Amino acid sequence: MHNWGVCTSCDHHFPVGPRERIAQLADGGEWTELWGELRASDPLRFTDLQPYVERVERAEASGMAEAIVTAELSLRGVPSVAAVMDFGFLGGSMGSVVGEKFARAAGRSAEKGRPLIVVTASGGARMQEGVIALMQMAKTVVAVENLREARAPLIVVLAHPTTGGVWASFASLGDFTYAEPGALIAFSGPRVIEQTTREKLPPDFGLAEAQLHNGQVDAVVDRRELPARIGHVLGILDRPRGFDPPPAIQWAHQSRERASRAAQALPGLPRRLADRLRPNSDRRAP
Amino acid sequence: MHNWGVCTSCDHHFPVGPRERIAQLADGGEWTELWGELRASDPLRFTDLQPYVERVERAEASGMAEAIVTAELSLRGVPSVAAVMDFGFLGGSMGSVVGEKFARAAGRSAEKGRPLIVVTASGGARMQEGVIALMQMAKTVVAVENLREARAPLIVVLAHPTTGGVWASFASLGDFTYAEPGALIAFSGPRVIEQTTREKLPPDFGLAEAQLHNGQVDAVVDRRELPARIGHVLGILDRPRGFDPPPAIQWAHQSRERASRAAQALPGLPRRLADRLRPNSDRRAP
Amino acid sequence: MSVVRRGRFTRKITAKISPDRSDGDDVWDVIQLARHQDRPYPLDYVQRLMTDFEEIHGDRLLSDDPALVCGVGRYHGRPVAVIGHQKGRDTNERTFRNFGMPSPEGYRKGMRLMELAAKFDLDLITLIDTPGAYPGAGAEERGQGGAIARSMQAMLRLPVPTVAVVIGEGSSGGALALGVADRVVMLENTTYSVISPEGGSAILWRDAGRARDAAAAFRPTAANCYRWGVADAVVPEPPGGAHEDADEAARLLDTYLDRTLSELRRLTDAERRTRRRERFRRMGVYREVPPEGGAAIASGRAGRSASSPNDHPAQGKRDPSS
Amino acid sequence: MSVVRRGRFTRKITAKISPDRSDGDDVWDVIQLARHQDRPYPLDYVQRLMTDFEEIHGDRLLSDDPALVCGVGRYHGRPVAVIGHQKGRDTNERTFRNFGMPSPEGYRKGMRLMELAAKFDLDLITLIDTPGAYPGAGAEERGQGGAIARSMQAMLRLPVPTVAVVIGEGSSGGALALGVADRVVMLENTTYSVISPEGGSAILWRDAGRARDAAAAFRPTAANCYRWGVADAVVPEPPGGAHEDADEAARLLDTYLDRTLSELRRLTDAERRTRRRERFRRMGVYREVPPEGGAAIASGRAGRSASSPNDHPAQGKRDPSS
Ligand SMILES: [Zn+2]
Ligand SMILES: [Zn+2]
Repeated sequence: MHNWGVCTSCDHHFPVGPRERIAQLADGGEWTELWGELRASDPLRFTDLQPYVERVERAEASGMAEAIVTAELSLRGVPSVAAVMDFGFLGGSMGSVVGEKFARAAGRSAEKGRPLIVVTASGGARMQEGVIALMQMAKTVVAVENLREARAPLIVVLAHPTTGGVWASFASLGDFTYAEPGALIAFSGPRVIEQTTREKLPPDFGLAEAQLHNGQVDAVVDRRELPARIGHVLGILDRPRGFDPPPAIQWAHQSRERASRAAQALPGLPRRLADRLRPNSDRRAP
Repeated sequence: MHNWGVCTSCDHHFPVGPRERIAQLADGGEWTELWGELRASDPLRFTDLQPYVERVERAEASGMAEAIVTAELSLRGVPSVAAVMDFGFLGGSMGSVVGEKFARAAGRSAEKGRPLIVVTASGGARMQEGVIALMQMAKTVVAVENLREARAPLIVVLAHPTTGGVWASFASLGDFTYAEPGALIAFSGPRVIEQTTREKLPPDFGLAEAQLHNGQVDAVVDRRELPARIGHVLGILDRPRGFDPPPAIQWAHQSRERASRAAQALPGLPRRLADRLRPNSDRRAP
Repeated sequence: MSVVRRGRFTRKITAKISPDRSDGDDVWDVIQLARHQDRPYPLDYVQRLMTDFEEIHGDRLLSDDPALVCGVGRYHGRPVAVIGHQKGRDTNERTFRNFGMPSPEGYRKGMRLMELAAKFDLDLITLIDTPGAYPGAGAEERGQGGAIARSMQAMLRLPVPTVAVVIGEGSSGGALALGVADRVVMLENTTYSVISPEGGSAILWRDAGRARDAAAAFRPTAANCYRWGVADAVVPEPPGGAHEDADEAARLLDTYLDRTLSELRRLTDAERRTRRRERFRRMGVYREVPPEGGAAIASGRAGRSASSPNDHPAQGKRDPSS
Repeated sequence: MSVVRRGRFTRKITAKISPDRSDGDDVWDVIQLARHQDRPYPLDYVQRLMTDFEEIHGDRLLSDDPALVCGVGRYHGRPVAVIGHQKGRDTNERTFRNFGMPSPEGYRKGMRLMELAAKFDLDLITLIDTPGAYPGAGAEERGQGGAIARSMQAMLRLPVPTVAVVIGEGSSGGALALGVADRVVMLENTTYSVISPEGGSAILWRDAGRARDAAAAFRPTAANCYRWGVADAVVPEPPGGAHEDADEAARLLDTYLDRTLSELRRLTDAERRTRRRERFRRMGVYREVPPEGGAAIASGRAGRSASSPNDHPAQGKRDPSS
């Protein structure tokens, strides 16, 4: 996809399909799909404005298998597992297939001691699977516990939108959590909140930038920088193999001024926040 | 002391000495002091407007040993250890003796599997012992960890005032935390905050009632009700001895209305909060 | 089959549960019963089941949330921890309780109680009855999603026996946050659902007025949740419903709770944690189609797991239609 | 004695440390050096000591606190976790960083990093440089006291090797919240104190202008803290102070840190935790007077504990004057 699905003029992040997304993350664009054979079932024989089975069939007919694609890949040289959601498949809703594929991906990560890279884009639980969809939230949290015990990193990238049961389960539990610019991140969406509480919401309600301010994500990261950023983190967490590599401390024999300026410019320094904070402010939620 | 040191007209809670306090808590007013032989030292040879040794000597001359009294007692039938601070001794400041006696009390609790009942009243760390006083904060947190591993309950009662390093260490770590009405509870006192930030503080800043609202304490409890309240909690936490006592479910064969009203009146229902909360409010810190 | 049976609980759990509440009117009736304003709420059960109870307050972070009642009590001579959604009965209390819709502070208070449960080896009982977590801008800013996720995580990590009881309506992640327990049980006239029928109506029918249709589609009754393996047991209510006789409702729940906690206590901490995780790991119904040009994948997923005697047919099963 | 010596570190720690900085002017000089605005701050050390660094943001509860920098980095080929008070160098950054005075959200972000350190087995390095935790009404309402207490608790529970380094001024509980480590070390021209001299002046002298007198009374220099057993080692700074040569200051710290972390890694998780607790359990100087009519109590408290080779004469000692 042209420019990674980011507008060359205004940097708007357009939706990107899961396979393109994985190709963006994978070294050389090469990756292997896992568990592509899992398909939605219809345990409730559910019908709203149309039968669930027809919704699924139509979505599958367009070439998508389900709302999540799982894969093995190498990211900046680190063998990894990825689980990438697809908002195009029934709004990226989490039903049994999403829960099972996420759990299997986490299991593979735990078993092989490899990082799990997750990209979320979801309207929440798949309502057509009823309470069984709700249970997928708990199932994915079990999977996160498996990762923790195996000491496998969980990197979460929140794409637009990440809401409902996905945000209230594994998407909130990353070791490192990045959000794409402008992504809506919320448990209850703006419409539900306005209808329930008659609150007038601020224009940036729930957006990635506001959620950074709210302490809910580690950084807002441009899509084109994601592989480098994730690769950077994975490189840091990588255990030494065999014996310690030579120290090779990067002694910066530079002037104090240069060194200081360089330090200020380290990745992750939340410069943008500065504008939002009052001098000497004793901050609380806005 | 008359009426437990509480004004019979307006319920104001006057300061109460640690020995009276322990006698109030102890069954039959009987208790045994522990480690009364510990006395302050002067590691820094400290002098401000007068030498530290003279301050200590004058305080000791008035009959007090140190800013904390530790004891063994029985509280509503439960053998317990108590550590009660004395604001009258150098502002209840925490120096080496307070830290050591607290740690020994916790050690006794842990060893015997008995609850530790703590009543705090302190201006913070004892500045005249310098950084060694600061370290007592960490020392008391170690003691709380000992209690946790021994599964010994830590009940904290916050009396007026509980500030500085005491609030920022063991006083914040109780399993159950009660505050006396009107007690000031803060890390930084109002004067320091107003001088540093030029903030105008609300009249109830840091008071027990406000800290209940802030989620920092479990309840504000009248001093005269403390033994019953603490005894109630200890009774609940007490493990069954030998074999299970007969179930004896209190089947309340009362009308639904009565039962419902009775439930509303259970201890701990934070009725007072109701007045502060707006209808349907999505609460945040005031 | 005309009676919901469940292993050793069969004797007690023989209430007049229609096994086929798929009819829309029946489902709607249950929803009304589950929401009946005279139904016992957590403090009503506590009053009847516990000889003592001490509520805790505050998350030690920001506030106290009256929508979640948390405390320790004495149950059959043992100390237990209780967390419940408290809706409030009259207008004042409903407002005070925010209609049983917790804010993040509520779940964080609950996690604080879970720490006490771990320290003091207290069995944990959760009582679920909520239209959902509170949907407010402030709640979102203070991490509602993360609070629910971490509440589930905390329940999974607990070493102690845990039982979740749906006592009214259990809607959405706001309910499930307290539902990741060793045993999940529902009272006879209760519901457990991915969303309230009104919410489902607005979203799926794009029409706030189709709640009955949504209810008939979700079919979130206790009997159905039992059939789907989401509930381990259904506890009968007195004739007419729990609101007709709170004492009897509590007594019926007591029979189940006491026996189940005793049973769970026979396991080790590690066994309980492992089985709890396996229970939720198995949840889901899906198909596995043969990969292109390959053979059907059929190994391993179907049927019961040997490690858990409480396995459900609907858990981890490939759908028969696949 | 003219040189501070410390077991195996003696070789490296032979800087020009006056062992007797009890003179008020000398103490005041150190305080000025510790606060020098050109001193290296945590990110300056990170830049020099780590080959990579990734900062984390936010406490997942409420906000992100720029006064505390938290992140993971690569140090001598291994992953480590770093938490540091970041004061800010120019006016804008100082305001942004709130002068290195953390809010509760800062300590809670730090505890989140500690969870990562435990999960990934990362050595933890804390870099202490603060006038204290932020004294604000909002900070109090959001639990400043509890945040500091729980930060200490979290450090005590960590299984991984932990080293706390005072790199500037370490004042009050706001500093100690990051100081409950396996090893506590101070750079040569730094201070560690129960309160800032200005604060002590206002409280003890009831006069904001007696800061020099307070400094002379607290004597909070590295050399004194070492003597009192509060610091395990003093790391020399370049001639004139760390602000004169940040590279050399980092190199000197590196020598200590690398060796100490290697040494700590040789212990088991349980040994580290036990010794860490014992280290702080022993802190304090007091007298034990004979109980009335009884004999002097003299057993057990004096001298070194056999279980810790890094015991200090001043820890757990009865004062000679008793
Ligand atoms: Zn554009
Ligand atoms: Zn009065």
